[in-house]
Amino acid sequence: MTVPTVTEKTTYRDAIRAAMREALQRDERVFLMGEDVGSYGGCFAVSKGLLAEFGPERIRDTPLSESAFVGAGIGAALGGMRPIVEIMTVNFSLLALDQIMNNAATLLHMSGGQLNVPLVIRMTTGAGRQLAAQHSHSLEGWFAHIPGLRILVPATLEDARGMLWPALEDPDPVLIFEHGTLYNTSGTLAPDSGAVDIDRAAVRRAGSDVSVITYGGTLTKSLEAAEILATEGVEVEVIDLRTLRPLDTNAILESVGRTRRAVVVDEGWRSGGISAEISARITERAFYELDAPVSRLCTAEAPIPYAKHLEDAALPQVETIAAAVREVLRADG
Amino acid sequence: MTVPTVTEKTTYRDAIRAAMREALQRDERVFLMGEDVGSYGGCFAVSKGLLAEFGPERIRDTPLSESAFVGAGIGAALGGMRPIVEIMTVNFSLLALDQIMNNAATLLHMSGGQLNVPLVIRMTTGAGRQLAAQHSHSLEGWFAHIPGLRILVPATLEDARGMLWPALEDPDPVLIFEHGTLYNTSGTLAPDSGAVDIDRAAVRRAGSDVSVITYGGTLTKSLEAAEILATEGVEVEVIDLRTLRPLDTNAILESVGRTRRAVVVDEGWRSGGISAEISARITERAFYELDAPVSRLCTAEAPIPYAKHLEDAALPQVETIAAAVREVLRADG
Amino acid sequence: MTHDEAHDLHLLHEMLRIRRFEERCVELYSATKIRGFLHLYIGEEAVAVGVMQALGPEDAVVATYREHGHALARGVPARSIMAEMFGKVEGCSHGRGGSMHLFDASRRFYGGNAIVGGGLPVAVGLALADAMQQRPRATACFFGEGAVAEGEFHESMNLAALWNLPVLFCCENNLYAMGTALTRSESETDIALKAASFEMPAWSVDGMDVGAVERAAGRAVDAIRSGGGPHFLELRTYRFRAHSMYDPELYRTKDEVELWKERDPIEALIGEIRDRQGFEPNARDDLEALVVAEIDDAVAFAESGTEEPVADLTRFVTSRST
Amino acid sequence: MTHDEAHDLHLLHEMLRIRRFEERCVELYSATKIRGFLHLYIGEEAVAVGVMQALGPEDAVVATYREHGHALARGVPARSIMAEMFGKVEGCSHGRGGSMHLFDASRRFYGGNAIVGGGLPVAVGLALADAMQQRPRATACFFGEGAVAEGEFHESMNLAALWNLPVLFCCENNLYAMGTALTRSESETDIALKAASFEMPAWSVDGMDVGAVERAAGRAVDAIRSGGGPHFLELRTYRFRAHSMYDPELYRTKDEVELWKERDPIEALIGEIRDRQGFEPNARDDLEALVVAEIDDAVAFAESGTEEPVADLTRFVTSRST
Ligand SMILES: Cc1ncc(C[n+]2csc(CCOP(=O)(O)OP(=O)(O)O)c2C)c(N)n1
Ligand SMILES: Cc1ncc(C[n+]2csc(CCOP(=O)(O)OP(=O)(O)O)c2C)c(N)n1
Ligand SMILES: [Mg+2]
Ligand SMILES: [Mg+2]
Repeated sequence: MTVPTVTEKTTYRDAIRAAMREALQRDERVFLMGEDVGSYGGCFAVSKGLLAEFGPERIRDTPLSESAFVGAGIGAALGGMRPIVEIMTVNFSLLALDQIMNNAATLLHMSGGQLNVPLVIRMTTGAGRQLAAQHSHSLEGWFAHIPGLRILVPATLEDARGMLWPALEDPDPVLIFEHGTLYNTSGTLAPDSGAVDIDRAAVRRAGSDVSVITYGGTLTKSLEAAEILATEGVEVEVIDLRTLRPLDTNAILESVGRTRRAVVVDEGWRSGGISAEISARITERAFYELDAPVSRLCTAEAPIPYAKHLEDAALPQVETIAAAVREVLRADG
Repeated sequence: MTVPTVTEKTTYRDAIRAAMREALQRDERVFLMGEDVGSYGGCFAVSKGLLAEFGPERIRDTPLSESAFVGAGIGAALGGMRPIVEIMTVNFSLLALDQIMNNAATLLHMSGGQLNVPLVIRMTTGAGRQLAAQHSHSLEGWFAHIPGLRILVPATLEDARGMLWPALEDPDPVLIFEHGTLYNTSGTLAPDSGAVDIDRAAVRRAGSDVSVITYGGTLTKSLEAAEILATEGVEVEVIDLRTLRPLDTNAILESVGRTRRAVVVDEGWRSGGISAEISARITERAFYELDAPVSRLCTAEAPIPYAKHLEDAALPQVETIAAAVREVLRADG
Repeated sequence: MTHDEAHDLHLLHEMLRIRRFEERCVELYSATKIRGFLHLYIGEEAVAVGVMQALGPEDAVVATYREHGHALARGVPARSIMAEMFGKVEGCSHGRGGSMHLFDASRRFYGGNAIVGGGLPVAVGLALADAMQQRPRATACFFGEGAVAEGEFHESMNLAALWNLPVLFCCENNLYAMGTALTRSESETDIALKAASFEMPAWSVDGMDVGAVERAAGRAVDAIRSGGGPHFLELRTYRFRAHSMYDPELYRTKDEVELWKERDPIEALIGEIRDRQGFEPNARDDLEALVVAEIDDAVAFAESGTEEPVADLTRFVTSRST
Repeated sequence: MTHDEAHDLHLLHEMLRIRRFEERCVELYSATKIRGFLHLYIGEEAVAVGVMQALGPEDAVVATYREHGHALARGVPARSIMAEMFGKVEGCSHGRGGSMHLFDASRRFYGGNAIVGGGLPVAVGLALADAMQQRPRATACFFGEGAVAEGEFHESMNLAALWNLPVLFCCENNLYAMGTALTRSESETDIALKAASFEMPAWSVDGMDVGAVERAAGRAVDAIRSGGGPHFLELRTYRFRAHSMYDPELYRTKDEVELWKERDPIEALIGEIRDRQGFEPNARDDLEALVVAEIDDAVAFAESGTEEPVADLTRFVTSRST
């Protein structure tokens, strides 16, 4: 007989599946609906096996009709269910934006508090897989503009596993963005790993010289950049935002208050992206503590090209993150 | 016989109509298409009379199908026409976002420069008329996130009259946002008033103490606030951005470089709005010239309520703009 | 009075409530008590009143921005509707929605949607929730014939039919979408035929005949409740007034409007009662008096209502922002 | 050789070009020369080849992400397609589009759209431009049966029919949208019937029979060119391969695939030629050799292509960013 280990090997994909399975088991109002979540096994194999386990009523393949099935999720939530709607990728969510902004995000306020929409929408986001312009958007920061929504961006196995349940418990609509390059990430997770706090950012690496504020697909890159910089004697603090709306402004200010310098890294286009918001908030609330202007490293303002070298050049990378940090350290206070 | 005056009395609505009429006369490839632009006379009477003058081929009523007729505008532009597509209001543009982002904004780059989309999309934007949550969005700053688009926000009669032609001459897609409260604005315009520069911001009021950076529906309010502040001895410079993408960063920096203080005013929701972008850019490029952190005054982060007092409270107003300016002047450098 | 006679009077009363309520709204709009967009249902009363007869309190209703009639017929109190249009806290949406966004969760009245076509997916979802929870309920979804051109119509019809969901689609075909005549918005102008192409039972009904509407809706709801899946009613009707307060009505002739007014659903029902059973000489006056009293009361209630404190502006943006 | 015989060989050649080209793509994908998503058309060649016969150079084509076949049959050089998939400047989209975004403005080949349904409104607009400029042209728009559920399908069909626009809608009904069988995506599975509900002539055609496709497309394009308005072809076909490189094909049986492979459009045409006219013993080998040479050349061309300078990343974001 072997002694049980405290952690288990898993992947980001499996962690999300485990979270869905748990939710389906725990609450019979929960169901999953979206394109190819059932027979196909999920376009990124996230829901593989769930159809066999829970049947076609609760693992519901939908026709290609993003607006209708997102809207149906809203209606089902109003009707007492707890739907998890999967939009294959953020690129197709544009077709459902009317339902998301004008109904999901609006009904509670507009009805004077009568109509809660306890809906969870999951979707894949991001570039890095040579899928070209129409399949590489990073729009989670853009969605964070919309009042009434909560925007979650799990970057770790713990968050992939632990964000879904609190999202389902939230009486309001929650959008979860899973970066496509993360699904194969593997690591260990406690078998009893459960719900996580979805209100707070996390310090993923402590440091005193500069704060790198990031999330999702650029977290690992930022941590790698921090390792490189450590060999140069620079101690980078890496903040994982985890939730883009509402932003955990206090966590940002706390870190920047100590380091006095900040680089915001995100995979969205630069102009009007979430990084601009973070920069503006830091300026508004910690202007006099800053030793250098807040710097942003984002994706080039272009549709993402297919060719690998161009796609690589378009996105924040370990080297460009490190360079941005060095640049901010050169600025004098 | 009376001596002709150099200017004529007109309204913002009439100025846009005059611009469309001129374009239709000047270039036979130009046509107008949208819901109720013809028989109804335009939902805000902007296109009234054009059907009688140009006929139903060129003043084309469409069914309620925002995605299809915006996409058809893209196709017609590819096919050699110069469509003006009217989306009644920005609130319905969400239904056409896939076409706007994934096709209009993307085709030129994705095709390696082969496919220009010389399309102009006009729409009404903004709140202030008690139309409630689903009819009061101000999303022009949000659209400005999208590479490949040009975003115009005419706030004056000259711009209402003069932005359309250069927009039609632009080989790329241009979105023109007309603030709903401006249509009845009246004033005088030179009868030969023609095309304006769509690359540059404009100083609408010179001042040395603080820069108020704004556009569209909040320009007049900002100018009124400036008048009040002038009586208090404060000289406000008011910048009208005019174009939200590409932003005229130089004009912003030039002004802020002189005044060393800035308040950005816009009617979008605060988080992730265009004001955040402007704040971030000023911080990045003029940090050491600032005497105070850049301040933002935006719309409350809520769906816009119907009740007048609540709607008023949600939006930037003359008094709150003046207050924001006073606040920025109190901050010490 | 027989049961049938009483029921006819009930239908008449309901239609009159809507008619007079909206006439008062026009006055109040001129008096700037009501603002924003105001879309009148006058002429179409038989549709909402007829359909509502088929629904029970457990059923759900999704409507449009032209929904005073639906709200009233559904039982949302005139007081709370009027207060809503006055922008008062006592309004059915706490004064935040106005004319286009009437909500009443306690009566399963889900609005009040001002995006044309935007209510259809929501109705499908409400029905899905009922189906998954095995509740023998129906969701009635109202929309105009203009909405039929929208992609959301198509997607929602397909989803409802494919999944055999308990939705009653009620298309109010009043021949115009703002100024766009049906012939200029649909390649196939037979809306019921179009609906049938989704493999859904679809009937077209005289929407000026409240009895006909009631019977059709009753049959459809019975079928829906017993697992027959979605049903579609094309209700042929006409709006007597402008699209909204700002419509110069350039797109139709006065003659056309007058012709339709001869088919006024209220007068038609009165005529029918008269022919069939005789009509108490004072019956109409009595009803009118009742209605006036109800509306006067509603206006007084709205007038004396309170304004939401500005500090509550961001309350309910999320459930935690209180 | 008669004209008919030569034409049959031409059709065969075209289908073989697509088949072998894509088989080579699979190898190149394994060799990581091609990346991203790769959707194969193998099994469906008769559709693109048949339809293209009806089009002239002045007509336009709008396709999907499964468009190698359409591009090849339209005359986009294999070289520039292969170079595109290698991400080279010499590619038909300068290496920026990859497999899902082939464009060739000189051949009026408008892509290459990877949003299901997203090409339909664009095709309607291209046809509108032709109609407004009184050019007797047609725009062929290809899409899968999965796209039929999308709102953009519905809106585009209606607009084209309402305005009598010269569009040839080509629905490639291969029975699956990724893993979703037609019966689970449409309440009405007769796609041609569904299309007819827009008051548009619609025929369903055996998409495994290139001759049948050619004849149907020819008739439709003739009608379109002479002002007959939009036409719809449901092309019944099957994809022999997985949806993309990442598809475990859990949703269909091997038997089903094998059954359809017996109807391989290439073998079917060869059989037909053989039965009808006799088939030169070496004819197929000759064509295969031609095709191999063309593909070898394309691969060599792609291999020796150049990478776009990184400095050009934002070139053509707008026309002025050069
Ligand atoms: C998506 C969308 N597009 C446009 C509008 C503007 N609009 C409001 S009502 C209307 C006409 C709708 O006609 P119909 O569906 O027939 O309903 P009716 O007004 O006749 O009751 C239009 C175009 C809107 N509210 N939503
Ligand atoms: C709007 C949208 N939703 C989802 C997808 C993901 N997706 C790509 S292809 C596909 C299936 C399309 O099936 P069909 O239209 O039948 O074409 P086929 O692949 O069979 O040729 C899906 C769901 C997409 N590209 N666009
Ligand atoms: Mg109508
Ligand atoms: Mg298919």
